[in-house]
Amino acid sequence: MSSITDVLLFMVSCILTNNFIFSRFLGCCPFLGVSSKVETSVSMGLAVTFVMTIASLFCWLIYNFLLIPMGLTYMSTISFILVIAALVQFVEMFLKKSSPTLYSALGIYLPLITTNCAVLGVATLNMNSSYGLLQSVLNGTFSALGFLLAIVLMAGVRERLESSKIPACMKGFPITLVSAGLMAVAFMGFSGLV
Amino acid sequence: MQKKTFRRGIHPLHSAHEGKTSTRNLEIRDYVSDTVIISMAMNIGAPAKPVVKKGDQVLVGQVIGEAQGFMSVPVHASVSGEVLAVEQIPSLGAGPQMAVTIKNDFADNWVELHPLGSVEHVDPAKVIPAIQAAGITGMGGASFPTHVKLTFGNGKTCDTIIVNGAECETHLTADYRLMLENSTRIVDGLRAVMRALNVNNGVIAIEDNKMEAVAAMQKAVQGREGVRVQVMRTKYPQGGEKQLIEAITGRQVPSGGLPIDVHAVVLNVGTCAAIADAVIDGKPLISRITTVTGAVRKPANLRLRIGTITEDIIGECGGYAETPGKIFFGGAMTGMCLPNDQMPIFKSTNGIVVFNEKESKSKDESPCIHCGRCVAACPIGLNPYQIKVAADKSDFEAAKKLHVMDCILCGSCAYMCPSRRWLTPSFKFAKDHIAAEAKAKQAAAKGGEQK
Amino acid sequence: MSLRISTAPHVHSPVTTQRLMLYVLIALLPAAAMGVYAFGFSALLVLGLACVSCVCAEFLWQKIARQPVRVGDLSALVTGLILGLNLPPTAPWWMVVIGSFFAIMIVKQLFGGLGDNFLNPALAARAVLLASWPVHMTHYVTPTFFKAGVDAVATATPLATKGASLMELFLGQIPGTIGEVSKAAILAGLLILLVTGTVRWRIPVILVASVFCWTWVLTGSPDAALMAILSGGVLFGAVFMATDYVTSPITNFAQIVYAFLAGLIIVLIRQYGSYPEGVTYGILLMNIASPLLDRFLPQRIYGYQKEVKKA
Amino acid sequence: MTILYAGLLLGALGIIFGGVLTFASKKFHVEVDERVGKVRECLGGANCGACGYPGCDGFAAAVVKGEAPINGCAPAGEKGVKAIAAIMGQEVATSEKMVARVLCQGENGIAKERYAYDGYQSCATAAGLAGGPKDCRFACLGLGDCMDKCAFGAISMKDGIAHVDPEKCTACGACVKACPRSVLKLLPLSSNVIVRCRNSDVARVARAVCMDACIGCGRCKKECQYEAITVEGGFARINPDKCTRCGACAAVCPCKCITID
Amino acid sequence: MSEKKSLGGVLMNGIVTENPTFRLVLGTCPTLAVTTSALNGLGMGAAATFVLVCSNVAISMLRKFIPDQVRIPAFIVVICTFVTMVQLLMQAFVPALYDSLGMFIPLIVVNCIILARAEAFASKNTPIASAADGLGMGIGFTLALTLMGSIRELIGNGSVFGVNVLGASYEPMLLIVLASGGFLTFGLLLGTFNLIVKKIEQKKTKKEAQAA
Repeated sequence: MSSITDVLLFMVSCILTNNFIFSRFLGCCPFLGVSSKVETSVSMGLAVTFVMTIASLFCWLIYNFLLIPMGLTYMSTISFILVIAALVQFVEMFLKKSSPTLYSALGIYLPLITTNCAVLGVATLNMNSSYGLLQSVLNGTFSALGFLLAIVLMAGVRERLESSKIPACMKGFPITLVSAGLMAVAFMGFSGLV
Repeated sequence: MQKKTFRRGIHPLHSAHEGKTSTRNLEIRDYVSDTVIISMAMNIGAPAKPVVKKGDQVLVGQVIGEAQGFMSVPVHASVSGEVLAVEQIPSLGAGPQMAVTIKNDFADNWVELHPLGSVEHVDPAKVIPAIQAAGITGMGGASFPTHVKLTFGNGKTCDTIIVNGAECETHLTADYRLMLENSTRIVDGLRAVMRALNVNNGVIAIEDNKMEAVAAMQKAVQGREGVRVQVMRTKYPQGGEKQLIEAITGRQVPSGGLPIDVHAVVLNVGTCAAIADAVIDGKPLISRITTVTGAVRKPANLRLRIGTITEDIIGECGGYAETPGKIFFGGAMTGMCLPNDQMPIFKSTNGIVVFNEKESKSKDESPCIHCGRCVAACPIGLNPYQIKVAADKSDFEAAKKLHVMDCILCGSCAYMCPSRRWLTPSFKFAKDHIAAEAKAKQAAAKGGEQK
Repeated sequence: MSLRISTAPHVHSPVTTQRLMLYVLIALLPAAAMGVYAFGFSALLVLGLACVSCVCAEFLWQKIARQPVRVGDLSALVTGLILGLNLPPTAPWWMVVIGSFFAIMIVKQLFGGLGDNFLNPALAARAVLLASWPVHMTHYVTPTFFKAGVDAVATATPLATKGASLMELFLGQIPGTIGEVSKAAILAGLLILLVTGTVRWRIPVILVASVFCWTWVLTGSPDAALMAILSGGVLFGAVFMATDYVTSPITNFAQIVYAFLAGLIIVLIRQYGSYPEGVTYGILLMNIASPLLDRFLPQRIYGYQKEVKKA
Repeated sequence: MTILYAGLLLGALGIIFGGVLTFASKKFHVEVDERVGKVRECLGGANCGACGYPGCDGFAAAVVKGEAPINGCAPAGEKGVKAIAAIMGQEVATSEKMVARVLCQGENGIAKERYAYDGYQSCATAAGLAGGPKDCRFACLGLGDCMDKCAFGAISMKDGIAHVDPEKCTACGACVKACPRSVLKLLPLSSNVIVRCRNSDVARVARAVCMDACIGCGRCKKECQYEAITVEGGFARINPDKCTRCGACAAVCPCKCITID
Repeated sequence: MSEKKSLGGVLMNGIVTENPTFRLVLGTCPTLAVTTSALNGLGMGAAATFVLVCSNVAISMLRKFIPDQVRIPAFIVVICTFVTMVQLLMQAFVPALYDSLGMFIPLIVVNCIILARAEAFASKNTPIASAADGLGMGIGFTLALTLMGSIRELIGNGSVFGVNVLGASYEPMLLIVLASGGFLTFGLLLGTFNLIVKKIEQKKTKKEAQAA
């Protein structure tokens, strides 16, 4: 991760090429559930970015300074989960107290993120591909930005579909999934970009 | 002469010269029928209350309906004769309205008039009361009481008076003929209003498809102080208040505001001529020029007494050329349809257009293909296809957020729509509901205060 | 005397949806004719099959879903023709049929029919076919111009023909999909669309200009940029697919941004991506972003002017 | 031995985070409407986002604020909805079930047509054009303003007249507000003997505009032994409380205006 | 959730009426990612079922002791232990399947189904009922995943459970096995299920109408 171009290339690869939703399938539940309005999607995306960055940092620290020296690498899942749950709880309380406005926009999503596959996914990903500290934090941020891009685009499309005459049996989740499928087809264009 | 105009807009029936060819070059003819039905509710605001009974004899110009409050104007008899009935007649709008039926004795003797003399020396304070007494309302189709438009409240000033000679509606040539045949009357009316509001900047706006009228008005304007003619590009809705003000003064009437908020007043050429009659001769508004065109044998521009029945007018024009499918008052873009040909004309009827069966058949709606023609046409810059989606679901909150209240219902978007979707009527539906809710809330709030 | 009452306005412009689709069909004919002329009978077969199966798909769907059958508005025919022009002349019949059914049934009718889909049906179907059967979709042959005896030489990708001169590229003597081959025919189509007012100039012109500029910026050589415009599907995509009403933004500024970004993505994919042709994905991705563009780049509305100018 | 390390590590992590969290919860304590917590209990608790709200807390807060429907959470199931309804104090329709009734039967062909209308399909628009496409000014115009407004799909249009499906109708009153002619009225479900006309014109005018119009002849009033019927303002009105649904009035009405659902 | 349903009822409830994947639409991440082949689907389903049943039982046994405020972290810890156990078991016995499922085994922890059932059912019912519910839900989930997996494998490379069904001439549609194929298949399946359920209800109401 020496030069700037490496970071840029890594960013493009995380956001576009292997986008968290369209090629890694991580964080689909909130992606399908919350993406009905653009405003809520942006807040959700930002909250996820915030949490994933910090989670990547802490998980990397826990993993490299606690688990490896003690040889307990198989404990990684449970410790990551504990870290994430505690972190989210702490951040939620801190936000609720320090800035209610930010909390009303961002905070209400935090409990939703604890059980979000994306956060744990990125931590496990960092562990599996044994990134350095900087790279794993960057991976956390950029993957979350990929999630933000995907969920905002999806919100734009779903708002557009509100005025469509969708057959009754397809309303709600089915049509969202088909739209996500078509978007994934478009995102395939980026494969091999980096 | 640099031609001015506003942004976007459309060119309706451009290939057929806006449907005006059949009556462009016809002189204005007078026509008086034997019975007239004068409605008491001919303008925006409270209807007048009839003051005559069955059997009374009335003279031309005699007041037969008194104004009810400031936002109302008196109604005058347009013919002399005997009052046959004072009863409810069906109107073009929702409910029936009171009307006075007069049998014409063709004596045409006028009631005693009080002229105020020439417009250049008239006492400014007397002009506006004379306008209200003469029962003058907007002749361009909106029929807003003119005296209300000319009185401004709390500290509002006016620096420009615009006379609307654009006549951008299809099929209508009434204003055009008026400008050709008595242009001096129009300038007199304008001068009277300029004196009343002591404004010295009067602009007469005429579209460039009526160059003969431009020449006539320029001749009439020679030597008159503070008055000029401005040629506009031919485009619909050039005649809209907001479009004229933006084209000539570059200012935009604020959303939800009035023209006076940007120091401008817009009057129709017909209104100015009526003001001149009221000031110079003391005559009330009892007749107006109407274009009768479409599927009639002999289309014409007629000077008709207010209240003449459509059936007689069409008879005067040689009867129907084909079986009529639709008859409407006004132009094809904003015209109101008649249920039958027994309807009398009002002060705002600037045209009677008869469509044959083929022209009246409207194709049914097909789905919106998101082509953006309506967005490109809207002179206000709204997003018609999204507002229609909200209006169809009766979701008036969303419609309000999409600024439906700024829509001037000009019809440009519905004209352009290739899928023939009912855009403009759905906006009127939404606007009426939002206005009704606002009035109900206001009444509730006022009710709350009184309690 | 029973009269009819309808709501204003009582007159309409002569342009109807059906007529617009007819103009698009007419604009497509030169490209289709040149394609058939260049690739012979097989191209005609592919085009015909695509059109027929698209129309059947729409008819079937509307019959099954008991909706009013609107095949008359020719939109299915337009999708079929564009999809056909997007396929190589050697495309197997079953692939064409599957592509057509996917385009009409999944991409368009499932979302509610004409006007409700958010992706261009033909383009989405091409992307799906490219992802499902890459071999068939990139099997390009050099045009034989009906000269007997010259066998069709398969080449890897249309862009690989570095040697072809610009004129050859323009007149369409190079391999490629049926519609993309002859640029002159596409420009003729663009002229028809502009003259009939079916399409506004912004999207095609800016998209091609954007591809030109970005290629110049990234490769540093203007003639490579010129080559980029004249080869592959840029011109065909810009004229016929990016300008599809239903999936492109409406306000002028949004269309400019839409075309500019689409050009950027096309060049990125071509220079760095693993796919030879970026046009499909560039336009598809901008179709996805088009609702956001419409929403955040609206037209200025009358009556919200800040200062009040003097007379 | 590694088991010991694992247990120790887990315990240590648990204690550290527990400590930090309890300290943080004290310092950052913000009081919250306790009903949010209780509603939160009855939900699925999976933060799945299916309700469209950001997680269960978001949905619970929205329910307490009244923005979200109490049956918005699918995983909570039927039992959850009842529990939430109890907490929110919304009594579950204990009073008599009301339903919207259409007080007009002037279908196309029965009510005379004033003009052929082919404009925007909305009753309010048509009512504003020359008094509406039907001669009778009380008639249901059948252009579906109520149908568009009904969120439960209870109203359907059949040959020019609205029909309300009593099962689907939740008496929310949206249709009554939406109708420009106030043809719809909320009546108890049980009182199914209804006078389907509100034409207050005199008999001659009423018959002229509609063959099935009520002319206020009063024959039903005489027939009814329970004095449940009064004739005011030109048409008969049935008092739901006194009416015993015997149907005698319907049999004797000359204009067939009284129907039994 | 406390009224007594027969064990069979609870089981069927999990499979049909409240099928986690097609009715409640929970646990979409593994459903989309893993079902590239029937075997993967089955494997994932089985692993999830195992964890679900064990965690349900464990949680319902501990439900008296876990204080209410801290129940979510406690549930997670319980579920996590079982997930780690499954992870190690699979790594030992079926390494091929473990590699193909890859990152999604640890992700079972955050799989919404397990936490939802734990929260909504297990923490309020007896261990036996919770086990039945866990089993029902697990089987429902496995059936859904296997169905999805087999469809995608059939179209994606012409075979089911590795057995070539569509013959050699069949040119597989590679898209279905890729990411977008997952979304499309799941969406269309969900749509068809809704349609089938609606048709059944319509028939039922029509029958009732005739009967009444």
